[in-house]
Amino acid sequence: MTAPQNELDAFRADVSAWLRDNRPADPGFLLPQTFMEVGSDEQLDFLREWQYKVWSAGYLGLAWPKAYGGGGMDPAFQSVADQEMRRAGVPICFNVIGLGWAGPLINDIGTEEEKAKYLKGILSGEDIWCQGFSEPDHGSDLGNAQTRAVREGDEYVVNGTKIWTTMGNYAKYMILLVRTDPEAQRKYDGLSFFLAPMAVPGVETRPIRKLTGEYGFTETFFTDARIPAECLMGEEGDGWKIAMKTLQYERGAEAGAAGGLAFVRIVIDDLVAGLAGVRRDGAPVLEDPLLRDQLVRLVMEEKAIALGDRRAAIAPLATDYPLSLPLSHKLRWTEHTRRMRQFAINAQGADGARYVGDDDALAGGFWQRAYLNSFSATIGGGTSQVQANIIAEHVLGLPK
Amino acid sequence: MTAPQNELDAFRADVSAWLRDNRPADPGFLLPQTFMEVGSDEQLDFLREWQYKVWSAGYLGLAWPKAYGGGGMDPAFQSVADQEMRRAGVPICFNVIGLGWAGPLINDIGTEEEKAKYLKGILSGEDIWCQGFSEPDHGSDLGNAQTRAVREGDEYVVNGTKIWTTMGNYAKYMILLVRTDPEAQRKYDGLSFFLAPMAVPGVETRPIRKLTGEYGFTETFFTDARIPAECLMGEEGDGWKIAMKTLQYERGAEAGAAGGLAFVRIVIDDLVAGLAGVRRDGAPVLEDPLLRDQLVRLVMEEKAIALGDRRAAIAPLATDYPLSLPLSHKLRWTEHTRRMRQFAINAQGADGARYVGDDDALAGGFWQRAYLNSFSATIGGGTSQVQANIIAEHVLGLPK
Amino acid sequence: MSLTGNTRIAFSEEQAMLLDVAREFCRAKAPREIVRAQLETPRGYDPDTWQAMVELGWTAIALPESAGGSALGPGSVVPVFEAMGRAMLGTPLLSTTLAGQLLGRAAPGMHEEVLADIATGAVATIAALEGGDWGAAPQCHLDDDGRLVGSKRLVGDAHVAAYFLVVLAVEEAPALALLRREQLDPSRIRESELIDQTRRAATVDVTGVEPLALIVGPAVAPALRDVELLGALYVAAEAAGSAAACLDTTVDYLKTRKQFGKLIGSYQALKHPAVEILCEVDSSRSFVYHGATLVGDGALDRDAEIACRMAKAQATETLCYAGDRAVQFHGGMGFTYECDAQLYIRRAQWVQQQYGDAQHHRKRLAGLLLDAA
Amino acid sequence: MSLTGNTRIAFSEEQAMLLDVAREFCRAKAPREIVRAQLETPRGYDPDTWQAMVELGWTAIALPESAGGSALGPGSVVPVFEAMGRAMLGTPLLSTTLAGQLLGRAAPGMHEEVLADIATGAVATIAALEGGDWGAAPQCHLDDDGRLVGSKRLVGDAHVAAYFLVVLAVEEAPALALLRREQLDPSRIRESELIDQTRRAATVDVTGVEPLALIVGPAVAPALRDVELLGALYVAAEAAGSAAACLDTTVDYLKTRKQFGKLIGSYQALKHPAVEILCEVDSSRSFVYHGATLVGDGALDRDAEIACRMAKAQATETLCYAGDRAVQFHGGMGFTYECDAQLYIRRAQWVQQQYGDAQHHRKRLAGLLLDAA
Repeated sequence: MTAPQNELDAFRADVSAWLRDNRPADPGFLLPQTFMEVGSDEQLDFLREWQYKVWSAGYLGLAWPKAYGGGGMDPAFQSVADQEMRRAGVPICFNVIGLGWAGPLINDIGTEEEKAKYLKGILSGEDIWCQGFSEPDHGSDLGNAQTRAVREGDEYVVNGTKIWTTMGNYAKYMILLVRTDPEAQRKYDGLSFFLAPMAVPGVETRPIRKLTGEYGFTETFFTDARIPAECLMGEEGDGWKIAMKTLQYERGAEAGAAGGLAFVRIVIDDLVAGLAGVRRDGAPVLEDPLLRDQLVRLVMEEKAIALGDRRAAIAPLATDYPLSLPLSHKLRWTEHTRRMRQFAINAQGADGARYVGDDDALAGGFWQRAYLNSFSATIGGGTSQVQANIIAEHVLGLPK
Repeated sequence: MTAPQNELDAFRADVSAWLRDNRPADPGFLLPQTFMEVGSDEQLDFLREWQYKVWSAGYLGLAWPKAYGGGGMDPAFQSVADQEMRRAGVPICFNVIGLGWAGPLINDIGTEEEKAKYLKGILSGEDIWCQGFSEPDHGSDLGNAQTRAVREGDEYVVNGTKIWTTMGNYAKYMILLVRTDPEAQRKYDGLSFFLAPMAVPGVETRPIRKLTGEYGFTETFFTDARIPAECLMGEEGDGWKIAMKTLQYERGAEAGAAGGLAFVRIVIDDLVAGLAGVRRDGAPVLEDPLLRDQLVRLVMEEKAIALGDRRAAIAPLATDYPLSLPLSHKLRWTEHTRRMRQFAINAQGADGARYVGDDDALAGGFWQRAYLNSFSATIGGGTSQVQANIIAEHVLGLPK
Repeated sequence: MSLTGNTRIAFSEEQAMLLDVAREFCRAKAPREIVRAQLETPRGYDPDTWQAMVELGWTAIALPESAGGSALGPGSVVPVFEAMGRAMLGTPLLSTTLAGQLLGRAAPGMHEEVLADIATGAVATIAALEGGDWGAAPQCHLDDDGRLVGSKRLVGDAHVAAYFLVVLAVEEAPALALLRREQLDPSRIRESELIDQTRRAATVDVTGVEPLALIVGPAVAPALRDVELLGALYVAAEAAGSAAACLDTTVDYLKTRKQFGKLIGSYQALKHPAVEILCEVDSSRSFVYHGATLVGDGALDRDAEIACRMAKAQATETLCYAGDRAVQFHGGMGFTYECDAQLYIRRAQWVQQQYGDAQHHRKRLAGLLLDAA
Repeated sequence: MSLTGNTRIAFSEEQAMLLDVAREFCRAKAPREIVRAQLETPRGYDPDTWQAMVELGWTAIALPESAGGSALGPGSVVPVFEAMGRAMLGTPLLSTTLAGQLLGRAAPGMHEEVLADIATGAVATIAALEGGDWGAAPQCHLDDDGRLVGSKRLVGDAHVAAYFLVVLAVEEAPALALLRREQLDPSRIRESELIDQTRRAATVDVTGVEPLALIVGPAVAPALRDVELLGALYVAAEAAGSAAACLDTTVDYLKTRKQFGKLIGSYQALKHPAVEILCEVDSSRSFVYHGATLVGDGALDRDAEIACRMAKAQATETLCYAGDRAVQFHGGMGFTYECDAQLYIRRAQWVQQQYGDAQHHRKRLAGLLLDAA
């Protein structure tokens, strides 16, 4: 870190004070916990306004170039801003595909034109970005993408279907992975990568209703959609390489992301606080010995993951199976999350049967919705079962 | 059932009275809970004497012909005797391979000579029988047995190794599955079945020490061992058929078994009774809410299996997956048993660390030994993992 | 007496026939698309379906003959609930059956006109809860003028109920107030939003209402206890059916969906949990029909109480697990509203709570099993 | 303050070196056949190995310099215990280290000749338990002549201990009696038979023995509590090591054993539990070194207490699960005494009990975490 500590401290105080004064009022409806849960116009409007406010205050895109709406500062400042936003528990900066995927990519390998065209709109929230990688029949097997793009003059004609397009119905641009050469020897070499406009004839989105009853994703259909050839990123056939690069950008400012909260971290403290008023057999549920035992187990799961992140950084304590801690983090966190949220419903007693929209539901039905939403993480990005295979094979060296 | 109920009732009263008067005194050492746990001479002597006594009293082999030491009675009488023995909690009738496997087989398809030679010794306990099916490299894949038998004149010369031979070091006879024709088209057709003597040059046993520290099985080595050809059962090549027949005899008297207790049934009641004196945090452990919750779960597991056995007999309640209840019984019971015994150790507090041979151990270390022994059932006869595959494929119809 | 204790299961030809008829009815009248069409309607069920059920005599199965019922005993409704659970069919049968049981047990021989009304399709419901705690005593009471004071929560099918049985305390003993719908201004019934969209419930404010009849006396407390046990049993029966359907849905998917070139049902990571669910569903059905065998018109004995509680504890956890795995094993598809997995996982949350969760029942089972000796 | 709270882990170069040396020592001096050779001997460990450990200074790591110790703090012994657990090496290091801690904390600055003796290899042990209950108060006391009355159970390494610290009650407060071996007639030490054959413990009858020294006062109770926490931490460290070794043994087998023509490690029914064990071992190590970071020579604070209890709760259950699965996954081989799986599953039962089981610690953690707010 090159930023002087005293400057960072002062900056932290500024952010903290600003957040205190500018925290948005409760909108009266449940806010998305992740960018995959923006399901209504009122949610979108609210979040867009909030992101604009954060950016305007100078707390988003701090490490991006000034010329394109960024702050031109050391990434450490963005990290401080992010920490303070998490601590303050403010809403997310919703334009995550732009802030964390497309933006860093454009900053990294984009042309001057691309930077000028796209970056500022990502930060301000004006230009919503979505992602077109997954396809209905191939799950997360990206290398097998079948959506076709055929060059005709200055355009590519695209046909095919993408699925799990976050905010596909709101997005202006999509990072799009398509097959330009179906004859390529290696299937990976036949893929290309586009910064594609969504407002083009032949691009249609159909909202996918989630098991929560809400929206947040679309299926996106391309029917002879014509995309300007200048939207191609890199060369034809670079698609796989660029997609992998995109997936490797981390949320953290150091890796090039613009920052901002990408998701609301729900921790066991929130649950314990929420249960304070719940009763079982006439006594506070937090005095119930079985529930207490369960809560301690959940605290331990959460703490073990946090401790593992610390231990992974201490070389002599990360021997034996050095890849274990980093490779198992996702599996552990997402499965813990699912278990914890299921428990949270049960602990509420009869009120656990209430749902979002019920005035008497604990925390507005937050936990019930959170449980149902938790499967996006145990399924998306490789199911827990696939994660376990990866760990077994890559960490323990067990046969395929 | 053809036996009149009043005769059965009178018989039950007789058995019950006899058991009350003849229950053996506590020998001062732990008795085997199954026939696979006869690990010491003192255990063997004790059990042999007990079986002889039960047989002499007329409560073993009741349905076998009188001419061969049996009672010549309806099998229902043996069932009554078995029920009363179980109820009285007396020791097992240890010669189980004889009583339940070899004996029924000989009764069923044996010659007059074979019946005259073998059956009475099985009942009296004089002739101990063992089983030579499994081999070290093939687990329970019996069809793949590699132990070779080659006919030379009036003898077969046997070479190979059998494993998990119960009481191999005490047995006089073995039911032995060998390969007589390695060239057979179907591997199953190359197998033959012998009633083989153990006291033959070239047959050696090596006791296998179990994880409990005790004995009960041997590995059995055949090195140019010469077995009289008259010991062949049926024809050469009938081995697989006869072995499968043998495996299908049930413990029950109706299926031809001689009866007697084959194993001590350990149930949750034994555990609850045992825990009555155990304390945790200064109070009876049976008052601990978490332990109570666990105990209820265990009672429910046990009861669900018993109820399932009942329900399986009610056709309209065994639809949908009709094979489910019978095929899952073994998996459920053995896994429940393992969990229950592990729990039993934990519930003892610090004394759970004591073992057999410690005067202060709860029930003489019974539960600790029982837990370790429980794996014979979750591994033997098809591991729990293989059982789950079988159920998935044969009941649910899931692909292999 | 062993802890496993009574393991009786009996199933009469009448019950077998009811099970057959109910399954066939659900297949014909309540295929999944019909059930789904009602999820977001205010009523939550199709009145014609309800009428057909009434005509089949399902609302009368356990009612006394004197009230026009079939007097087959409360266990005979169990096959119907299991079939309905399998079809994920809502309807007010649960509320109505339990209200009928409560009225008949708390005030035997009385209010037969109400029971007769119920037998012919009038919806009735019990207003028991005042908060989220199934173990709490009622605070609802009468003021000096004999008018109710209190508000009842999660009252099932309040939106269509003709009769309400309000649980209250009179001189520290439980009592019941019988109300007719007409006595409640619509503004007093505030619909709840349930996670299980096949169900409806509401908060009902009864303050100031004068009961049509007040039922007090020593029969009320045991009647309430028995009906809570029957509620647990019936919910368990539905849950057992739902869990079986959930398993079928999941197994079908595992047999048809390919990933990485193989049918996903060939992966042990999916097939072994499916076996686990199968075994748990088996246990649920066994407990449920054991309970159906032991409950009768008289006061429920210790064995029946154990059976009902075990059924609920088992079926609750089974459906929660089955629903959770159904979503997970359907992958991206499981994350959609369109996939039936959402129906099961949502119902699981409702089932878990209704008439006490698994821990609630295990706590009481511990007392019954461990403290008796 | 969040419930997750303090998540510090620090690991000094000194500790890293100790871990390296200890692992290497165990590899060289305590390969599995050496450990196995001691399982059924009366002593249970090789005196030369013990002597070598003493010479490496392991008995002195946490003792004060004034007593010839290295004064590296109680956390610095953790890497040694983890390495020993990995090797399944018994020895009286655990008893001796804890007795040294107890004496030093309960009577600071006193009995330094005893500590000096311990530093140079004299075995010491704490006689705490009187029954199976880690939550019980001591009943052992002094008679009017100042002689002990009582019998202590499961006293670790009593068979070779030179010093005994007997926990007793004096005027309802906990106190310690220091005894030398010479004061105990051999007939008073009755060996127990432990399921973990790398361990030794005995029942010690102290009735009629006059203590060499009696330690009373306000320092005793907190010292006892701290040492129980350190005991939990050290046992957890050993368990974490044993569980890691158990995982290695199992994974090796899964990579080499074939069934039905495939390496069994390719079956998800085995590989996924192996991953689960890996994750649990990771958690165990993380808690253990977090605990090692937070414990010091002073009184253990709330964070340290939480860390020690979590370490024990986690490592206990991890080793129980790992040992159980090791036996199962080794199939028939796992059922033999010859297979190392038996070492792990047997140790798991001992570990589970020693210094309180997982539930014992979670109960106390609930108080620390949930009642503080």
